[in-house]
Amino acid sequence: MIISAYQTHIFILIFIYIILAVSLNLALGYTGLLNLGHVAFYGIGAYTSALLAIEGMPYLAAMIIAGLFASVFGYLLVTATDRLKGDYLAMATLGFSFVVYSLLLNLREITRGAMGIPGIPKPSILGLTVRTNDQYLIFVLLICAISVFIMYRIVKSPFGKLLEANRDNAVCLRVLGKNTFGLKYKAMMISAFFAGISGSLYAHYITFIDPTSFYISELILILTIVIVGGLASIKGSIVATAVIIYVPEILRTLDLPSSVLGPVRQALYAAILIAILMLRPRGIFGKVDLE
Amino acid sequence: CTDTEEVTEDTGEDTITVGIMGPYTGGAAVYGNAAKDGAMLAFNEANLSNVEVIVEDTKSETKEAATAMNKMVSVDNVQAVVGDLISAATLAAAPIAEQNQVVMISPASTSTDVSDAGDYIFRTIPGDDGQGIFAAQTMSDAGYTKLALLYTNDQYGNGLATIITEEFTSLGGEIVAEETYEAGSSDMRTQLTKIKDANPEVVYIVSNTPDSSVALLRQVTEIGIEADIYGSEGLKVGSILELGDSVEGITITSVSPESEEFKQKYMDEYGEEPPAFAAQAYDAATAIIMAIEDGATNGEEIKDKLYEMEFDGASGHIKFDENGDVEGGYVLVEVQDGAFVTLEE
Amino acid sequence: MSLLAQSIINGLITGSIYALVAAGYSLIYSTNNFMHFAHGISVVAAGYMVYWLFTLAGTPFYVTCIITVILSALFGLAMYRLIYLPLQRKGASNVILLIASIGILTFFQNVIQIAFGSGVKLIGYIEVAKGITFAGITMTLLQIVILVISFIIFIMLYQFMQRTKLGRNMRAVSNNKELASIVGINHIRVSDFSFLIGSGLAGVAGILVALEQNLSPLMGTNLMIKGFTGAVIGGINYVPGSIVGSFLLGLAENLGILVLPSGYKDAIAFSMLFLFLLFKPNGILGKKEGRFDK
Amino acid sequence: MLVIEDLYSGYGELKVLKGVNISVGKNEIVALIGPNGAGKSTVIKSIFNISDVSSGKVTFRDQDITGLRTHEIIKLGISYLNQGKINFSNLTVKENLMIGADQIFEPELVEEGLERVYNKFPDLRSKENELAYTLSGGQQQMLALGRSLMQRPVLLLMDEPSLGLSPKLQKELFETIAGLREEGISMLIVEQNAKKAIELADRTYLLEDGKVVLEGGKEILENEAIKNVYLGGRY
Amino acid sequence: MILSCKDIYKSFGGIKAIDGCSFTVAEKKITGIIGPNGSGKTTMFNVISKLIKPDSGTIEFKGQDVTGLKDYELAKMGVSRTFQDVKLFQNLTIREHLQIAMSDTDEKLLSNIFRGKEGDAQKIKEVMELVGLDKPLDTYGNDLSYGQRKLLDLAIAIAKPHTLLMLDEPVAGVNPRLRDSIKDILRELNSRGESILLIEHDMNFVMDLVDHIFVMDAGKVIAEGAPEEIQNNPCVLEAYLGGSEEGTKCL
Ligand SMILES: Nc1ncnc2c1ncn2[C@@H]1O[C@H](COP(=O)(O)OP(=O)(O)OP(=O)(O)O)[C@@H](O)[C@H]1O
Ligand SMILES: Nc1ncnc2c1ncn2[C@@H]1O[C@H](COP(=O)(O)OP(=O)(O)OP(=O)(O)O)[C@@H](O)[C@H]1O
Ligand SMILES: [Mg+2]
Ligand SMILES: [Mg+2]
Repeated sequence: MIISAYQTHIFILIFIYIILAVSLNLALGYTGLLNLGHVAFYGIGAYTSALLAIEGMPYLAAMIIAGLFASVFGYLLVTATDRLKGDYLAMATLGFSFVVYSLLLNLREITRGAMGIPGIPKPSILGLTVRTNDQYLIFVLLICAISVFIMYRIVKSPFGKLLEANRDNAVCLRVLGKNTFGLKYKAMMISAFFAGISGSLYAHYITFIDPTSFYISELILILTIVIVGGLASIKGSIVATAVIIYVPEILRTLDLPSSVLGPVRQALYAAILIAILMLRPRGIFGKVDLE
Repeated sequence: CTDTEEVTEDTGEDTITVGIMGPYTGGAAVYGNAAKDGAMLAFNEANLSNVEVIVEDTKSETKEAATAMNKMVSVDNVQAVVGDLISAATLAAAPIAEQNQVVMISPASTSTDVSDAGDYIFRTIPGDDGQGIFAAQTMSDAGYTKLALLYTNDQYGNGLATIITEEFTSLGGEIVAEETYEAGSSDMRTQLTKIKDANPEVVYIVSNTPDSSVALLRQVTEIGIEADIYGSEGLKVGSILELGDSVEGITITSVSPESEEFKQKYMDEYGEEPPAFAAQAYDAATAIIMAIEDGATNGEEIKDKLYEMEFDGASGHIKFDENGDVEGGYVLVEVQDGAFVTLEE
Repeated sequence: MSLLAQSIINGLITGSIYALVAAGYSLIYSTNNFMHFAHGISVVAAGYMVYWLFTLAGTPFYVTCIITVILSALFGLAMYRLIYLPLQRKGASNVILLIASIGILTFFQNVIQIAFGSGVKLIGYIEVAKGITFAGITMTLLQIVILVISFIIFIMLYQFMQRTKLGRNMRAVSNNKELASIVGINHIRVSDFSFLIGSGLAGVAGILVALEQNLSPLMGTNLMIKGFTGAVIGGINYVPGSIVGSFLLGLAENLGILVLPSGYKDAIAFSMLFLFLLFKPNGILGKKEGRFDK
Repeated sequence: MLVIEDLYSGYGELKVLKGVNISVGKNEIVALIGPNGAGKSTVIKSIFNISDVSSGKVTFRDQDITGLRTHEIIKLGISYLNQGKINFSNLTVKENLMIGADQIFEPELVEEGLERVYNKFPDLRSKENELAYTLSGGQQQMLALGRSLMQRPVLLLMDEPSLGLSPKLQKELFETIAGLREEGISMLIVEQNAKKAIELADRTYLLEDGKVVLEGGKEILENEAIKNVYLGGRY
Repeated sequence: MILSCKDIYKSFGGIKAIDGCSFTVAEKKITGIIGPNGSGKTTMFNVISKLIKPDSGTIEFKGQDVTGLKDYELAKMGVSRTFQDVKLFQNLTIREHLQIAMSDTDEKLLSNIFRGKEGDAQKIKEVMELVGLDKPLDTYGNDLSYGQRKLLDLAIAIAKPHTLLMLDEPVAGVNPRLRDSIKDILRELNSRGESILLIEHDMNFVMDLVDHIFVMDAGKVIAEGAPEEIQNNPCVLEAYLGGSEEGTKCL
């Protein structure tokens, strides 16, 4: 083993979050949908996959269904919020996150509510069970690579340009004969699909989920990643994921009296975040601005 | 990240690393810090030359708990861990500990799921069922028949509420109202209004975030609920005493109290009464220390020793059953003259 | 019956707390157009200021209040001048400022925890006692004071935004910063004022919240989210609307759980937000914005 | 009144103005014409420090204003009618106008100014309390012009004031401009309608590719270069 | 008739922006709309292109009732338009603008994933030359001067496949020399069989170019006819050109 299990763990998280961040960037940076409901897709994916796998469904099928189920919600969300943009859309989608959180918490018969779901099985594919962290790392790396590649192709394709055009000026795009609603829901469904996939990867990696894993702090984390990385930059999201997941880990090595350990780390982390923004005010690789 | 607080120097030979993990930021930070202080007290006292202690913050989050456990297991090579507190965090970290044969002793996770979390997973606090049954019986014995429940909508609250409901109704009582609130929120007026409206004889409150506890008890007074107030051990935090007269007479069901000896030691060290879970953490640490003193050098050996040992700890008699759970005694604690007073049975 | 009446009162009390937070927040938003999430920490910092000055240092209460409001205002100004303005000068867009503000919030939350500990703090200026009961409705004197104060702030903000030059210029800056300077408005000065006044209001909110509830380092986030939701429901681009929206939110939450299990309290709040945005995106009182000028 | 000396300016990497010298005398109307993208707007933006000025000097009434902040320059008595987003779309028409009068502290003068604008553009009066974004393109232009007039400037810089106005209003606008000069206001006007501009102005600068290529009075109307290349057939 | 609008009404709150307008655009002809500021011309454009829903009235395009269609559906049928307040994609380059305008397959996600940037370089160059926009193709929409924006807007409207071209003040802010060449372009397009509907305040431009003119005032069509007729119509002179002194009563 070249890297320690801890490093492996961090890398696994990084790869899971790369999928999550890139997929959010697809909606937010490329399509201009200031979607704060992404964390809900992530949660929906995690729960769907966990519950199905516990019922005995093969892992890959559970994962795909988790993605699809999340993207159904993506479709619904776009349908409901079609008329909103900018901060208003942000608020509505934030509301959606909270509502999904509430449902996860209160639909106890299905989700076990606050008790969470323990003992989620590790993935097993074609009879091979992904058991150790090293194996899991390879597995998420694979899924991550495929997912990012697909999303990369999408944004680089003419279709991706349409998404960017929609971000910049939807009215103009419509009079050019493009169905912007269609674009938005396609983008959101793809985005939600991959969020669902990463939720599934998370659930089966940690093997325990509860609603708090899919709430504000997660939302802030992925939003920060996308924005620090730069809107409409996949490279940015990848780099920022690594930076933002890793920085707190470096801060662990600080030699601090245990009484202030947690808060000092967090405060430092926040300070570093602000410093990065001061240095790169459009994010690390960002070029575009949202209105 | 080595915590150097008065811990013995690393002698270099066969050092055994022990971890402490818990929430030092986030909503449950108060309890996290108390547990850490309690555990450190034990390690400092034992002053073992071959034990090194490290501390990791899990921010009241499950993902952080998994990360902290991974880090301690593979970087620091810990053999045993005191923590986590929140059941969800414990459950997220447990599979990692189990897989790496690292002992984990939670001083505070009461979820029934923890029993099944694995061979290496122990706790020095009895599960929810214990406290729930005790609370229901106590209230029933005291002659109450109409109970209102107010609990935080999380693992702890739900777990406890379910058991109390079952037990209290089976004892012939009636649940006249059941209300929840979001952990950390500070506005429960309408829940309390509904409870007041249901006219219970007694209200049982489950709370594990101090800010909510304080807000809640204040509003109980303001709204003018006449029923007697009982509550879970989470209410046993110093801050609620500042509410003065209005918390007088509140009864808290608590795991058997810390020994006077521990209380004194804790007061000497930290200048305040031990908050909830400090004694349990002290005992968790003590159990690990005893195993090591007994010659255990790795997780597996510590685990084996734990299943065999039996001692009178700060929080009561400790003997782990086959699930790694302890039998706990419970007592009633009442607020009298601005202090927590343990009632004699 | 009294259950309903009491719940309405509870809703108003809750709403008035949200309103206190929302008022300053929406004032800042309506000038600067970005979500200043760190407003929550201004409120919390003000609360701790009261705790420090009054409870720990024994400063007379009224002096404490005055100092707190002034320092809050300056705290807000400092955030603008030291963080937001430099970012804006470098061309950071509003989403970047949003993230920066979350950073500020996190930073100060932890600074407060380091300074004061993670435990709950009480001010203890007013003794906790059963409220005044009138016609089956119970509420404390302080709650009445808070209600009245939010009402006064509502009137004052309305007058301020609609009738004063500064209020109008704030709206102008929010609408188009570049154009504002082209017509001779010093948009930095205007933003200064919006942060001063808005954060001063956060100071007022902090004092009252500290008295009515209690202090913990993390309380800012929750307050902020609810205050913000109230602001959106009322019309975020219309400052007095945010106060009305906050009351409505408080009412909806408290009345909603009369019917639904109380676990759905937050869900009710956010569903309401969701519905409002769908059917009345500019809020109850908010004016329709120039959507076509994109 | 206004002297621009050897101005180099642009946007980031892009250099637009390459050594521009322009002056506006007291009580003078100066026109600035040139093809699209020549840098006309950039000249005005440079005065206000909205573009990136790399070198050169701008003086106003013998005061060096290079590098002053935009609103400070405006307060010296200059009014600027820009191109593009010209109004506060979410403020009412009246509020937009009143913003022009921000620095005028005598209520009578403000009232009088308002009346004057409303008389000139009756459309604005009828839409006094409408939000500005509801105005038609031409009405927007009127509103921006009106706001400039409300400012009671000593120097008026206008970037294509006639844009989108109906022929009737265009004609009136040029009359107004002539009238303003009588009130002692100096003006720098960017115009596409080169013929009208030259006729109206005391002096005209022709800007091409960031340089002044021609300068002169009304006689340049006869200049063959302008006639053929710039004015186009009919003008 | 390629386009015909019947009895269109549209009011915003109390303002009757369009107050019973009917008119037709003949196939393969250039039709102009003129009228004073605020007379409802742009609103009419918005109604036709479906950005605004009329309160009542019907619209037919190519003999088909299109009243119920969505904006993009109508655009797909072959209506192309520009905006008075130019609308561009600020973060996209000129090339990308034109690629989007020209492509009709880019909305298909799956068939697109493995395709790179497309777009006929030759055609893009042509359009750029046609409108006289002299800027590198990788300039962002944000970095154009006002006139250049107008030209780009015109370019994408022309590049988009269409049969009816609707132009809202296409030469406002455009340099006179280019106005003449744009006039030629429009004639050229027209001779290739395109129908054009345009709003313009520049009388020289309009009168020279169009076959038929509608004059709007206060939301109504107050006159229509050939350019020569209109130029001598006292109503038009009064309402629009400000020429007639006698104040003839119109309609
Ligand atoms: N969204 C809107 N809300 C309210 N009123 C509007 C709106 N859009 C246009 N109007 C009004 O409708 C009338 C017609 O406007 P329109 O933009 O169609 O005029 P126009 O003929 O294009 O004028 P111009 O030549 O100045 O561009 C105007 O009085 C305008 O103020
Ligand atoms: N914000 C900007 N960023 C980058 N380049 C710009 C910007 N604004 C203008 N330019 C470029 O600078 C040059 C000059 O622009 P300017 O706006 O001064 O032209 P103009 O003479 O006013 O033209 P028009 O008659 O079209 O308004 C143009 O080539 C344009 O592409
Ligand atoms: Mg220009
Ligand atoms: Mg128009």
